[in-house]
Amino acid sequence: MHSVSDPRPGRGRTAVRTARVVGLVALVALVAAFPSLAPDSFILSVGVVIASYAVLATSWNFVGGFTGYISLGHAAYSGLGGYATALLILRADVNPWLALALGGLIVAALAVPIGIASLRVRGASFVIVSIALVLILLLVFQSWGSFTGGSNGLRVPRPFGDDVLRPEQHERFFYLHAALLAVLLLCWWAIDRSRFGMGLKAIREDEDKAQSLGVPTFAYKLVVFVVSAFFTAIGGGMYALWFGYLDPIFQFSILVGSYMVLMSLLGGIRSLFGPLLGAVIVGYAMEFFKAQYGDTQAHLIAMGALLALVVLFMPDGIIPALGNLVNRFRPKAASIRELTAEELTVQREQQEVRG
Amino acid sequence: MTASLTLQSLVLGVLLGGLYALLAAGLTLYFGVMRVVMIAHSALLILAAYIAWFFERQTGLDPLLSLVITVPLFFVAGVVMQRLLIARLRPATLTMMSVLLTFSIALLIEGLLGFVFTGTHRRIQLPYSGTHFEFFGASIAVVKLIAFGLAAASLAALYVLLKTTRFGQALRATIQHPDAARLVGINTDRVAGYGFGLGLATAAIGGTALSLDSTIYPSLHWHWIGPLMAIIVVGGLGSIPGAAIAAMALGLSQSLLQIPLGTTWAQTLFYVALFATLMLRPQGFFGGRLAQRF
Amino acid sequence: MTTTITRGLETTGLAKSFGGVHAVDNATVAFHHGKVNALIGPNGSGKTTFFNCVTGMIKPDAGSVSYRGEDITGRPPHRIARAGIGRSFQLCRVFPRMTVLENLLASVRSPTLPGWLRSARQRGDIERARELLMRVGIDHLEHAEARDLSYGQQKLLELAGVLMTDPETIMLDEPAGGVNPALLDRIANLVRALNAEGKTFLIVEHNMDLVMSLSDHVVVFDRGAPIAEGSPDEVRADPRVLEAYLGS
Amino acid sequence: MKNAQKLRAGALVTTAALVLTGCLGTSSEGGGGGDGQDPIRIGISLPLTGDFSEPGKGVRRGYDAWAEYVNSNGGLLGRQVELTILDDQSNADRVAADYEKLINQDGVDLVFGPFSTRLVVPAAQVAEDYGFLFVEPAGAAEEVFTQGFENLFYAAPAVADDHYNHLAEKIISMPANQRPKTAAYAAMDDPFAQGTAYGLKDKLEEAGIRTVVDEVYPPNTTDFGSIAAKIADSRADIVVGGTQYQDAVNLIVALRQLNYQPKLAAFSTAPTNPEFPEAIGKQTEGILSPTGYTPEAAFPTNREFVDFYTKLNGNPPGEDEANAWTTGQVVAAAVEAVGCADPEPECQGKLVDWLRNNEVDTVVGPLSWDEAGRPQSAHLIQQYVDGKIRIVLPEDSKEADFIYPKPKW
Repeated sequence: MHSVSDPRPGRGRTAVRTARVVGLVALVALVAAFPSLAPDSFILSVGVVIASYAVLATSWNFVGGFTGYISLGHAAYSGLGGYATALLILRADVNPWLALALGGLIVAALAVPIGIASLRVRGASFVIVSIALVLILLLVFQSWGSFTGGSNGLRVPRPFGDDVLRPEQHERFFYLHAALLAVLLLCWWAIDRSRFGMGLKAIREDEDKAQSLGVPTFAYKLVVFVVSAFFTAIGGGMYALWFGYLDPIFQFSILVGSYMVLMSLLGGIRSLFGPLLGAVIVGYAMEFFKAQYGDTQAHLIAMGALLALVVLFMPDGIIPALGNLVNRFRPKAASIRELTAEELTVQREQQEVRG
Repeated sequence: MTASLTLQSLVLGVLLGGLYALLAAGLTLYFGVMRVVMIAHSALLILAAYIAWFFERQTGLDPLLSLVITVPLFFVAGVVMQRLLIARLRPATLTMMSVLLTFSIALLIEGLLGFVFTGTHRRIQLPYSGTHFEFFGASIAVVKLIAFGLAAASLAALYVLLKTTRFGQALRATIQHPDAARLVGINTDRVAGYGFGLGLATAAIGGTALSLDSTIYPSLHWHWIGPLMAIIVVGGLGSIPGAAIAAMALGLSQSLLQIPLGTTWAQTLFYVALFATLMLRPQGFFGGRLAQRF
Repeated sequence: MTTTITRGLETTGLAKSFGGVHAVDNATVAFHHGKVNALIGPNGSGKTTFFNCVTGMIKPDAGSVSYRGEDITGRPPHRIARAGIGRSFQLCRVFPRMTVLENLLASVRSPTLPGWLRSARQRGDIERARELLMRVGIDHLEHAEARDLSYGQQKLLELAGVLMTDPETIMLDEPAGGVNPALLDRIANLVRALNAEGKTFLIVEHNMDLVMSLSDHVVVFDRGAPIAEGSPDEVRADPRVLEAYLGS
Repeated sequence: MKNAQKLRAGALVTTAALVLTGCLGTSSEGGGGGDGQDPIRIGISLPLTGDFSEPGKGVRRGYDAWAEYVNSNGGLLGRQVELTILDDQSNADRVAADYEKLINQDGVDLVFGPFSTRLVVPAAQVAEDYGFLFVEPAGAAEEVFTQGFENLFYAAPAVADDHYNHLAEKIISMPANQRPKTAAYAAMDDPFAQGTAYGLKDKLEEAGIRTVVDEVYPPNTTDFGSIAAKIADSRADIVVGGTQYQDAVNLIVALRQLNYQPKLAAFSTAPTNPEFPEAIGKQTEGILSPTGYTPEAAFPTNREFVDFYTKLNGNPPGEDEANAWTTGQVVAAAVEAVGCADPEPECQGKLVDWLRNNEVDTVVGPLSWDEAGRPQSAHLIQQYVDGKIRIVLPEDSKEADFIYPKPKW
């Protein structure tokens, strides 16, 4: 009976592990080869944009995926990261890469009081603060023109010299984004398997319950929130270094934040590669639809409709949904519920015999 | 700052606060009955304003008459939205997922408005748009007064509805303690549906009032949702009187602060108030116990 | 009352009201440490609110809660949990999309920051979790997701999860609710065995048979405050108790 | 199960990436080669949707009309011109991606600029990086020209700060007893709109006209009650609005609601919009506005432009259309003079050099540029006189007399 009801039989585990390694190697190889596969530097620049989306969505998923707290305002942190990096370079003459790291740390420090205000109470306040933050930053960065460049925008100096031509810039930044993404995925994976991660997932599933089991929910949420803000800021700073121009209305945009949510949710917020998958799908779809249908307001409608469909019909995202689909065709995986119902009667009989 | 300018700002603040109060009442009502942060509230507000504008343009009649259409329409839409969409979500993740769902509705409305009417700024041209009268040295525009009157009358009607009718009682019971309300035989699902309908009706009225004296364009709703969310947090999530008081207080302060600080910085007042509230008194300054847990 | 008992969970003048309704009203109770305590009372008598005040889920308006002589009033729930008080929830709450084993591992805390990043699947923890699962009789479901379990199995899982934190005092909110008789027996036996190992129990329950057969000490609540307490027999004989149940 | 999920995710990402490179890559290729028979392909990105879509569409009409005009008159260097217009959705990220695409994938021979200062800078960066000549119809703010772009030229008479130059001269030259003493400024927080108002402010302040109100409001502002209250309270002699369109209408309505009556009122952009008189009604009388273009202008090519455009679209062109047409004229002049139109850096470099050193006759007058691409002329000043908008300044091109003080509104 023991072996019958265990849904994960021991055999095949090594096969899965091997397949996983092969898949990972293939993924890395593909990313490494992308710049040489890309037929022209426009495709390469699209690759950079998608890599940047993947970085931002994965950063978002530190708080979204682990705790289930949906932040619609993560554009605040990417925007702040971009501006912090640019301003450090322009106003303090800091080395670009050092500025990027410092920018991340500054944003992480700012995220502490914001996290305290928004995480002390549950859910709704968090969402409200996340949106409000983007709106207030937009106002501040527009108005405080003497420091931020205001609505004139801010041009970010290039980290590489003028002799590095634009296609070469794209290639370097593609690899930089990919490396950052690898670091993010590694961190996410490490937290996912840790005690900390287990506590966070408990919060996502049932916050009261987690707290009653001794999880210091507020501290856990705050830490992962700050980590998420830090990585988002680095992602934003990296993008700013590549793109070279910051304008508050595009940096502090609710739409950018909601793209991160849509990508993560679509791919699957509980999966390591979910946000990456979502970023590739949404990023590609945006290019595709733009190329196909061009000048309409349809991208907003499509985005709204897609988000609504995912929320209503596929809240777990593509990866788990595919997993379930595959499971359905596997002979081994009978429904656990049926098994347990059957067992319960067995148990009951046993108890009756005993009693 | 001269005395007359102060008085003028006070008058403008009160007129603006009235509209904020009505809209915030709607927003807090959704939260009360369903624990839903309805991001699409302001998008519906703009939709109603567009309907008023379109109505005026097509028929040439006064845009206020469009209320006859929009209020019932929005009420029904609210009930349908609650029944068909919000109620489908799993209770465990309701707060988060409803935010996303209503957010996507907001995007849909914005996108559709842009699609149909383009991004052009629109404004109703009323024969009386510049008309005003003097009030102790301050001047009050007729259109602003009409908007304020509409908001005040609707809020009063909402108050009477909640305080004196059976339905109002059921609604308040549902807001305060849904489990207990179910125990005493209230159909909380239906009440929540009607609560949503009422919320949307406030958006319809607010939108028409807005259209009288303001430019409208599809992405305008982002400009409204921030202040409104701040108001309902300051007022205490789920508390209608709290929302109304906070709306008045913040509307007035914003109007007064605009004199020394300018428009942009005065707008940040809402967000400063929001953060201060969450830091110092997360349950809000006028609200009940609801907010403690959310 | 005996004066030799160790001081366990006590409340003094505890009060909590919601919008004018006094859910808990000046409740002063001392539970017997090391025993099985039961908290009974008619519907709406404030038992669950009392429970939530004690475990920190709700901040009381007035009064204090102390545990083993230490004031724990108003502490957040996780610190109360760490003080040695574990609890279950009315209607049973588990982490639905985590496996049975993970449900238990989620209770493991590391006191130091580097420990946070240690793998959650430490051999020692897994072994202890398996022991507990075996003890409540659901060890064969280790890898199943909790939401796929039957209600009874979830109840057992919840109990195992509470035990994983190794509490001294265990508060159970309606352990018998919605459970079939066979499972009820199993839960009762578990409580007895754990009590024999030194665990204190505080049980909110409607099933009088279970209360009478299981508990050493019974506290009766009505309108937010205790109206009687004593051994099951004493309480059964108390006219005020009958009046509370019938009169309200 | 979890491992298997990760595996599947990896596989999916891989496939998706392959599809990505595949599909987007094959969409279109070629162009580029110039053997005299191929059309000259010109790439443009415009905000056809989103916040700047209205003027964006105007610019598009101008470009389309220009291309049709050129093609019906024998083309450029004997080759037809073909426009590839992409929609940047009023978004800076997109506008850069669009020019990246036009240059690399669509292989266009030339590029024209987009609309709005906010989009010009990121777009100019891309063109600069690939060595393309970048003539733009709408990036008048000073910031555009201080970025060190070497290939950029603005195809209009004057940068934003100089729009009110003629008005400033007129005011300063008034006799002391008539001259206004105080001024109120309200400007949208937008590099262009703000630039126009502040250009005038700097000049008037220098001449001793005191600034009593200086308000900047965010682009999304719809409630002008408080700003108007401040202006009305200051009783400033003149009011100047650095506006686009709707904000000017709102501000005027709000000022009228407060019964504020200035001696002079000037607003940028809005009064030249054909819808403006409808929105304001009879109260337009005396309102001033700078304009870079008027269909009535007597410049050599203008008559032809107005006739051709009106025949095509049924109504005379506005400023956006004219600026687009001007862009086309400027680039065409360079192409004809240098004799090449291909994406090679050599050709683009020659085009840039030619424009740097020559004057071009356009529908907005003869244009020449300084080393940063700033045009060296000034805007005309128009005023509503008897319900119609007419040129009142400078004196030598006026259609009607300058009215001062302004009648009540």
